[in-house]
Amino acid sequence: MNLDRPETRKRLAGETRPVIEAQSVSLTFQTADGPVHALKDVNLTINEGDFVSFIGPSGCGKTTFLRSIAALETATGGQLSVNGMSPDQARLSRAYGYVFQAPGLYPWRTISGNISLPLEIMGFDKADRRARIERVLELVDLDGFGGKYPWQLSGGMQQRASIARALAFDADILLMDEPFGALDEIVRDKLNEALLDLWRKTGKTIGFVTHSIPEAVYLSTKIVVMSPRPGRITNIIESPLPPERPLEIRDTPEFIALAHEVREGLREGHGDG
Amino acid sequence: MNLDRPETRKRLAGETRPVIEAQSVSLTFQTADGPVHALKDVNLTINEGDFVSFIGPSGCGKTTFLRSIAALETATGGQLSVNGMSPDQARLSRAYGYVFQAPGLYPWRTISGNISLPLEIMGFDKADRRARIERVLELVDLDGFGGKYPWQLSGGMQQRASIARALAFDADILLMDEPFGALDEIVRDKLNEALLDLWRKTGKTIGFVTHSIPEAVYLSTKIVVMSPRPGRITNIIESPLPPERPLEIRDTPEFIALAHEVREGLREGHGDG
Amino acid sequence: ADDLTLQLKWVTQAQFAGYYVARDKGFYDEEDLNVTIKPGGPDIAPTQVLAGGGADVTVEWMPAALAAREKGLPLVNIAQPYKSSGMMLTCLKESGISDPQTDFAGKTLGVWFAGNEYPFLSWMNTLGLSTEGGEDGVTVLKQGFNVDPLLQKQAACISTMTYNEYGQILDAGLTPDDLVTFKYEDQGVATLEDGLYTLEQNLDDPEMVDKLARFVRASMKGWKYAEEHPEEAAEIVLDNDETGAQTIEHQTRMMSEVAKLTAGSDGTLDEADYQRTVETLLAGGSDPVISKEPEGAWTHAITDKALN
Amino acid sequence: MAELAPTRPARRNWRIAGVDRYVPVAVVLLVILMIWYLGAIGMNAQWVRDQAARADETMSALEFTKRTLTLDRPVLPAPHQVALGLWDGIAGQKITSKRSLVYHGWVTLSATLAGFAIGSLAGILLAIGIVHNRAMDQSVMPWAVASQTVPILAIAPMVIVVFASAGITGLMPKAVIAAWLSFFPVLVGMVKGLRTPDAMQLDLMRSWSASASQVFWRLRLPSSMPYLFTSLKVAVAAALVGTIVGELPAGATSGLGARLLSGSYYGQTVQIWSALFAAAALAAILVMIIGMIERTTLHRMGLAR
Amino acid sequence: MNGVAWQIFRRELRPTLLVAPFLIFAAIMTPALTPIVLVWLGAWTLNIALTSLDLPFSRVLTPIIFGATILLLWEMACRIFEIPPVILPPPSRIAVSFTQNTSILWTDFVQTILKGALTGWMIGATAAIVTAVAIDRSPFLQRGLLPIGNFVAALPIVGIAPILVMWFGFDWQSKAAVVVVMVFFPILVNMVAGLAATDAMQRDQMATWAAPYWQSLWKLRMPAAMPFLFNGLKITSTLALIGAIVAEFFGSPTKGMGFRISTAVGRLDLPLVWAEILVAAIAGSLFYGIVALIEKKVTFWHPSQRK
Ligand SMILES: Nc1ncnc2c1ncn2[C@@H]1O[C@H](COP(=O)(O)OP(=O)(O)OP(=O)(O)O)[C@@H](O)[C@H]1O
Ligand SMILES: Nc1ncnc2c1ncn2[C@@H]1O[C@H](COP(=O)(O)OP(=O)(O)OP(=O)(O)O)[C@@H](O)[C@H]1O
Ligand SMILES: Cc1ncc(C[n+]2csc(CCO)c2C)c(N)n1
Ligand SMILES: [Mg+2]
Ligand SMILES: [Mg+2]
Repeated sequence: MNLDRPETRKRLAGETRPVIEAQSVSLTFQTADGPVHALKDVNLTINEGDFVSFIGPSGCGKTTFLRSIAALETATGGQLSVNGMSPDQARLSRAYGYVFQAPGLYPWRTISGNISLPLEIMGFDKADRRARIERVLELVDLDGFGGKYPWQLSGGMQQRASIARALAFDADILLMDEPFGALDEIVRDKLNEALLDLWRKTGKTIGFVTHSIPEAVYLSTKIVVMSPRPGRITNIIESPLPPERPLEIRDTPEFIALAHEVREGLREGHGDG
Repeated sequence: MNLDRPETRKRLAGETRPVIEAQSVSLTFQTADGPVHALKDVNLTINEGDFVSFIGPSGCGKTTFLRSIAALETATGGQLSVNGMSPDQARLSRAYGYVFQAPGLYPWRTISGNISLPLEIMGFDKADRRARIERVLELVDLDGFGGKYPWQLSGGMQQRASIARALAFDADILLMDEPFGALDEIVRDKLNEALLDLWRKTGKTIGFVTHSIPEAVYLSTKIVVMSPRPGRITNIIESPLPPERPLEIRDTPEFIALAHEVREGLREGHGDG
Repeated sequence: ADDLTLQLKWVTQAQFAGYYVARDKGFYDEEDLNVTIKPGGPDIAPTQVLAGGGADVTVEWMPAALAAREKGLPLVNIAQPYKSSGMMLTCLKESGISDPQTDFAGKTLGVWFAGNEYPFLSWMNTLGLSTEGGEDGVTVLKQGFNVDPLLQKQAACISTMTYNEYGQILDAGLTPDDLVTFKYEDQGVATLEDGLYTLEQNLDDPEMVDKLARFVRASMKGWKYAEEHPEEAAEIVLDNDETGAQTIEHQTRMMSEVAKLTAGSDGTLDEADYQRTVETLLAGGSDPVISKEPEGAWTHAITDKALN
Repeated sequence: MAELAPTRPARRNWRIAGVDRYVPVAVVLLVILMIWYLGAIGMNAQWVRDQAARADETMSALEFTKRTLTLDRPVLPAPHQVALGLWDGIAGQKITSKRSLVYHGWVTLSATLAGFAIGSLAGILLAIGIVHNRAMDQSVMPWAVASQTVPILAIAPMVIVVFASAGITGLMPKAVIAAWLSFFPVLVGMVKGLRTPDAMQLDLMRSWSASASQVFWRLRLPSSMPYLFTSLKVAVAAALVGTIVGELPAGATSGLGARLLSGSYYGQTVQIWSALFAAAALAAILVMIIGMIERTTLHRMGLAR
Repeated sequence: MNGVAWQIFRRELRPTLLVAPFLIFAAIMTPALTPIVLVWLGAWTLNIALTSLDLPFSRVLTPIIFGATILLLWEMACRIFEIPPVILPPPSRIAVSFTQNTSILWTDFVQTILKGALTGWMIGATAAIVTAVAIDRSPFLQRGLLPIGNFVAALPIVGIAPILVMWFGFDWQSKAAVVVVMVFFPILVNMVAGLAATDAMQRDQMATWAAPYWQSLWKLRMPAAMPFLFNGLKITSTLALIGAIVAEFFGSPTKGMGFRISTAVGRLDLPLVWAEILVAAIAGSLFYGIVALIEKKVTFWHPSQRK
C-alpha cells in the first residue's frame, strides 16, 4: 500500500476527479403513517480525496444519504453514481469501508478476528490478513490488544477497533456515521487527530456524519449542512483551513469564524427541537 | 410553587447555606479482580442554589459520586450529608430529582403517564398531577406530546421527557448524569438555555455531570474536575460568569479562557485514551 | 424356518403362557416355525396392528374381533384356546351390592374400554340399566390400568379377571370376605375371550393355511404343557417379561387360574359358544355392539388341519 | 407506609463459595421432605385404619405412623421408600437385569438421544429455511404451532402401529415421537437466534458484499448460539417426555415409561415413583450436560464472561 | 407482478428449483407419485409468488394454502396407495365423521378442554403468579426453589398423571390437577425472571422517588414482567391440552377427548379419532392464538410487538 499518495496535493491543485455524484437524489420511505421524505433533491459532488462532513439536526437524512451511497438504501429518484458505477455495483466491487455510530463488533471474535472478518469474506490470504491487521491496529493505536475480546475494551477502544476494521481492506471510500458520538472530549480529540493524519497520508475519500460543529470544522475540506422535512442540503461550506491542522487551530479566528458560519447555517434549518 | 426564589441573588451575596457536604468521602467497590477505588478522599461543599458541573475522563467516579449523593450507592468512608441528613434520609424525604444518562422512560406508559409516575408514588392528587404535567411539558417544549408513547419520540424528545419527569415533583436538588450526551448540538444549546433559565428562576441546587467542556463552562457556577484511579477531585474552578448567560457568551474571551483552564486541568488527569 | 408374528392383546403375562412356552420349549421349532411374539399394551389395538400388517395372527377377544369385522376389517377366528370367560365384576361388600338386578342402580362401576367394554354394555342392557349415570342407571368409570379405584373407593365395583386383577386386590390386603364377585359367565352374558384371529385373505393362501395350522398345533401343545406345569410356565413368562415388573408368585397364581379357563379347549372353536357370544352382542339394545349376524367370522379349517 | 424497595439486590457476603447456592436448596428440600412425610402419613392413614378395622386391631400412634410409612402399596410412598426403590433399581441389580433402572434408563436414553438428534436437526433446518425464505416463514410457523397441540399420547399408538406395519420397531418409533416434541422448541429458539443479528451487523456484511452463506456462517449462526443452547435444553427434556410417552402404549417392553406403566398396572407405587425420579434425574443430567457444552462452547467463542 | 416482486420471486424460488429435480426423479421412478409431486410443486410455487407480491392478505393466505396442500396430498396418498382407513383415514372421511359426531365432540370438548385444561391452566397460572410475587421478595427462596422447580418441571407428566388420578378421582378434577402441575413451574420460572427483568436504572429511579414496595411492584416490576409472563402462558397453553388429554388415559368418566380417542381406537373408528385430534389441534391453536392476542394488547409497548 502506498501510504503517501499525492491526492491531497492534487485536490488542492484542483486536479481531482469526482468520486461520488448525486443529482437531485430523492428517497421516500413508505411507512404506515404515510410517506417520509428522507431526502429530496440532493445535489452533491464529492471529489477524490475530499473529506466531507454532513451536519444537521436529527432526522435530516444524514444517515440515509450515507446509506444510499453505500447501497444500503436505494434512492427512489434522481441519479447517484460512485466511481461512475451504480452504488450497488460499487458495493459489490468493495469500494467502501463503512463505520457505524456504535462499534458493532462481533463479541465472539477477538479484536484481530473482527478486523479479519471482512478480509476473510473478501478472500485475502492469511499472511496478507495478518499483515493488514497489524498495520491497522497500529494505526488506531491498539497494538497489543488484538487478542482481547471487544467487551474487554473500553467504549473508545472498541470504536477505534471498528474504525480499524473499516480501514483494513483499504477501500478508497470511507463512510463514517457519527463514529465518535459516544466518546468523551479528550478521546475524541485524539481520534480526530489520528483520522486527519490517516486521511492526509492515504488520500482516501471520506464521508463523515457528525453532530459536533467543532469536529466538522476541524476535520473537513467541505461541510454539508442539511435540514429536515424533507431532508435536503441547505448549505455547502468549503473550508479554507490548510490540510495540516494541529488541535490548537481551534482557537484561531478563522476556525471560530467558520464554526460560527456553520452554526448559523444550522440554526436556520432548525425549526423545532 | 415559588418561581422566583431569591437564592441566586443570595448565593452571589454569599448568604447561602451548604446543601451537600462531602468530607473525605471514599467509595471502594469489591470486585472479582480486587477492589476498585471509585472515589478517594473527596471533599466538596455544594451550597443552596449552586450549579455544580462534574467533568473528567471516563471512569473517574463522576457517576459514582452523584449516585452516592442520591443514596444509590453508599460511601465506604468519610462523611456525606445532604441538608444535614444522611443521603438515605434525604432520599426518603424525596429531596432529589435524578436524571440518568439514558431517558429510562417506561415503555408501557405515555409521556404524561411517565411524568405522572413519581407524582403518583408521592401521593399528589389528580388535579395537581395534571397541572404539573402540563407545566413541565411546556417547560421542556413537549406540549402536545403527552399522549405519545416513548418509542414514538426521537431520542432527544425522550431525554427531554425524562428531564420533565425529574422536574415535576419540584425537588430542591436536581442531580443530572450526562443528560444531554445523546443530543445534537443545536438541541443541546436549547436545553442548556432552558435549564439555565429554570435554575435561575427556581434557585434549585443542581449537580450536573458532563463530558463537554463548553457545556460545563456555560452552565456552572462551580466546575469540579475529577481524575481517575483512584477517583478524586483535582480541581474546583469557580466561574466568574454572571448568572445571565446568553449563548453568545461562549464567544467572549472570559469564556474561552475559562474553557481553556478546564481543558488544561482535564488533560493533566488524562493519562490514557 | 417360516416366519410368523403373533400380536398379544396385553402385556407379557401368564395369560399368554401357552405361546411363550411353545416358543421356549421348542414346539414352534419342531413345526419349523420362527415365531415373533409382540406384547400388547393399554393403547395398542391388536386388530389395528393386524390391519397395518404388523402381525400375522393376533390374540383378541371375540366381541372386539366381531366389531372390527363390522367395521370392514375381515378378521377370522382360527382357534379358541380359552373355553370359558374369566371376566367378572368385583365389588366391595361394604358398598351394599348383593344382587345385580337391584343393587347396581346409582352406583359407580369401573369398566375397561378400548374394545373390552362390549360384554359389560351387553350385560347392562339385559339388566335394563342406563350407563349414563343418574338414579336409575350406573355411572361408568373408564378403569385405568389397575385396581386402585376399588381400593380408593372411587368405584363400588371394578372389572377384574379371575386370573389377574382379582389376585391383585387380594394382594393389596383385602380378603375374599370383603368382596362380592359377579362372573359374566354366571350372568349369562359370557363372551369368548382370548382367541386367535387372522385376516380372511390369509386363508386363501394354502401355504399360509399350512403355516397357521402348524402354529395352532404348536401353540396348543404349549398350552397343554403350561396347564400341566404351571410353575415352569410362570418361570418362562417371567423370563420373557422385559419390564422386569412381574413376580413369580403372581404369575404362578395367574397360570393356575388361566389353566381353569383353557381346560376345556383343544383349540377348536365351539359353535355353541360362538352363537351365545353373537347373541349377547346383538342384544345390545339401542346401541348394539354388532348390528347383524356376522358371516364367515370363524373357520374350523385351521384347527381341523392342525389337530387331525 | 409499606416497607421500602431495596435500592439494589441484597449483597450477601457469605465467605464460603457456593454456600449461598446450596444452603437455600438444602433448606427447601428439607421442607419438602417434611411435607412429603406428613403427606404420606395422611394419605396412607385411611388404608391402615381400614385394615385395622377389618382385623379388629387397635394400635398406638407410633405403631400407626410406622405402618403408614412402610406399606407395600402405599397411596403415597414415603421418601425413604422411594429412595430405597431407586437405590435397589440402580445399584441393587446387575446392569443388564430387567429389574435394573440402569438398564431401563439406557433403553429410554438411547431413544431419547436419537429423537433429540432428529428433532433438533429438523428444528434447525426448518429455522434456516424460515429465516431465508419468506414463503416458508409465512406457511410453516402456524402449522408448527398446530403440530404441538396434537395430543401426542393419542397418536403415539398409531405411530407405533404405522411404523410396525412398515417393519420398523424398537427404538425408531419412540424416537420419532421424541423428535416430534423436541423439534418445536429448537425451531422457535433458532428462528429467534438466527434473527438476532441487528440491522447494523447485517448492513456491515452487506457493505462488505458478503454472500448469503458467509452471512449465515459468520454472523447468523454464531449469534444464534446462546439461543440454540437454551432451546436444546428444553428440547432434550421434551424428547425424554416423548420417549416415555412412546413407551407407554407399547406396554410390556423395556424403558422407564414401561416401568412406570407396569408399576401403575400392578399398583406398585414405589416402582412408579422410582421410575419417575429416575426419569427426572435423567432429564436433569441431560440438561446439565448440555449446560456444560454450552459453557465451554460459549467460553471458547468468547461469549461467556 | 412488478420488478421488485419478480426479483424476490426468483430469489425465493431458487431453493425449490434445487429440490425439484429430485422430486421429479422420484416421480419418474414411482409413477404413482407423479400427481403428488405436481400438486406440491404447483402449490409451493403459488405460495412463493404470493409472498413475493406481499399483498396485505398473503400473510393469511399462505398458511392456508400450505395447509390445504398438505390435506390434499394426504387425501391423494390415501387413495393412490390404498392405505387402509383403519391405519390412516383420508381427510374426507375425517370431515364426514366430524360432521356426524358434533354432539359427541362437543361433550368431549367441554369435559376435557373447558373443564380439565382451562380450569387447571387458570389455577396453575394464578398459583404460579402469586408464588412468583411471594418469592420475588426472597432471594433465599428463589435460590432454593428454582433449581428444584426445574427438576420438578422435568418430571414426565405422564408419570404424575396416574398418581393424580388416584388422588383426585377420575373426573375432570384430576385432569385439572395434572394441568396445574404441568403449567405451574414454566409460568413460575418465567414470572420470576420477568419480575427481575427491570433494568438497574429503572430500579434506581424508583429508589430516588422513595417508592414503597407495592408501588414499585405494581408500577414497575409487574408491567416489566408481562412479556415474560406471556411467554410462559403461551408455552403452557398447548401443554395444558396435552396434559388434560393424557390424564384421561389413566381413568376417566365415559366422556372426554382422551377417553374417546382410546375407545375409538379400540373400535377401529379411526375417523372419529382423527376428528378428536382435529378438535384438539383447533382448540389448541385457538387457545394459543387468544393468549397471543391478549399478549399483543397487554405488552403493546414491547419491541417485539411494535414493528
Ligand atoms: N427505515 C426507515 N423507515 C421509515 N423512515 C425512516 C427509515 N429510516 C429513516 N427514516 C426517516 O427518515 C428521516 C431521515 O432519517 P436519518 O436516519 O437519515 O436521519 P439523520 O439525519 O441520520 O438523523 P440522526 O442525527 O438522528 O441520526 C427521518 O425522519 C427518519 O424517521
Ligand atoms: N457497581 C460497580 N462495581 C464495580 N465497579 C464499579 C461499579 N460501578 C462503577 N465502578 C467502577 O468505578 C469507577 C468509577 O465509575 P463511574 O461510573 O463513577 O465513572 P464515570 O466518571 O461516571 O465514567 P463515565 O464518564 O464513563 O460515565 C470505574 O472504574 C468503574 O469501573
Ligand atoms: C386400559 C385397559 N384396557 C383394557 C384392559 C383389559 N384387558 C386386556 S387383556 C386383559 C387380561 C387381564 O390382564 C384385560 C383385563 C385393561 N386391563 N386395561
Ligand atoms: Mg443518523
Ligand atoms: Mg458515568
